[in-house]
Amino acid sequence: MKRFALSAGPLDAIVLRQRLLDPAAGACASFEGWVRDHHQGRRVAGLRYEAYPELAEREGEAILAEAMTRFDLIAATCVHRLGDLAIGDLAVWVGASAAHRGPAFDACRWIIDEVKSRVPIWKREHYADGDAAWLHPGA
Amino acid sequence: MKRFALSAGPLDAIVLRQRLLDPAAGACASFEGWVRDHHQGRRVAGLRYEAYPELAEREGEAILAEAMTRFDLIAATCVHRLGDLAIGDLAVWVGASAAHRGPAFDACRWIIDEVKSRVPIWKREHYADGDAAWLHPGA
Amino acid sequence: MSLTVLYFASLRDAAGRDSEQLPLPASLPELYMQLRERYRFPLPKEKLRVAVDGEFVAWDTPPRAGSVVAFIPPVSGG
Amino acid sequence: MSLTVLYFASLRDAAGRDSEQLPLPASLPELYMQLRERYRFPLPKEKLRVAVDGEFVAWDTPPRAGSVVAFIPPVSGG
Repeated sequence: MKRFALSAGPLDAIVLRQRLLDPAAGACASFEGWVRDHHQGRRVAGLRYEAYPELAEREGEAILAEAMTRFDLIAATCVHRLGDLAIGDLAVWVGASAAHRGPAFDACRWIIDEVKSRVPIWKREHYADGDAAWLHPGA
Repeated sequence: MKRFALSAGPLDAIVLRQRLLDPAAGACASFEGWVRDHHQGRRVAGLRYEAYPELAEREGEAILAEAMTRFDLIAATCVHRLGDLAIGDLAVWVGASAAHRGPAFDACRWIIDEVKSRVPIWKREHYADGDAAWLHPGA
Repeated sequence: MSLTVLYFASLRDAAGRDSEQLPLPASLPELYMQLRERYRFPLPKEKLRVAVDGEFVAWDTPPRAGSVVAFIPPVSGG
Repeated sequence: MSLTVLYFASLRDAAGRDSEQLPLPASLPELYMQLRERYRFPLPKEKLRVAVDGEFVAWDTPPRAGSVVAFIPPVSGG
């Protein structure tokens, strides 16, 4: 089964979590990225995520595969939303299960950090004042 | 509303997660402790959690209140199961939401570490070989 | 002049009861040492914390008549 | 002798299209510099990565006829 996926429709944290269950797992750390109503002082009304799907899936799978080797995990998964999202919507979900909590936390955080830095997905924020902009951090 | 609770019945991660939602929250880190099928090389068949409820609730609330001051959080909550649990059951759930992921992760991990070290809850493991034992780490 | 002692986890198993009324002791360490001898508790005092009326207290807190004392063995929640 | 270029995010907005066929360039940096001038892309090459046929590659990878080239501006998922 693929560990990383892009999703055109709403993410269901409960369904995603099921993938991590295992009798040998004692710990599960998860991260949810939610669409929040502000960014650098501006009111955000909503946003849109776009990806280069072929490359994003390849990079995402590479990150999850690397996580499985770097940390003592039982399972890990990540799904990222695409399309139009409203305030409060779930944008990205990461989960990692392990026998112990240390690797579960470490892997979960490492995965979201890597996804945010490497996977070709872009966010277009729509502001309350009617303006909109693609986010290209560091540009 | 109380931030820390003991629960005699099954925990519902979805219901717990709802408490953390907020339009200003961009990140939610959560931790689940699951009953796993082994401990220090022994096969575990199930376990029982008992607490000194009055003191456990007081300590738990103190931990969550301290987390709200130590980390830049929007909300945090923790619920711990009591009673008899089977392999795979959810034993403890911790969640923390924040504008950004750093404080959400840091707080989530800090809370579970504190709960495990300070809150008067005890685990009795039932082993596959019929033996059973209270766990008193460091004793 | 008595107080109530609560037992949890391995202390309860060893004592064979959840709680009992006992005469007011001279100190909390003395109370624990008496009970440890009576019930063969394996844990030395140094491994325990003590609570009075639902709050952790220092071991040198003077025992009060009518209070509820709990000896807290190392915890294992989570 | 041509290749396909894909545009994403702010590059797509500036180019006004998702993709186009272009003559095979001498190099990937040269291709980007031509397009940057044509479409007024604000991002210098140093801020971008480049992918060929769905895989990140080094900027000095020789362009191949029939391949699909994508210039990847800084990402903002999560």
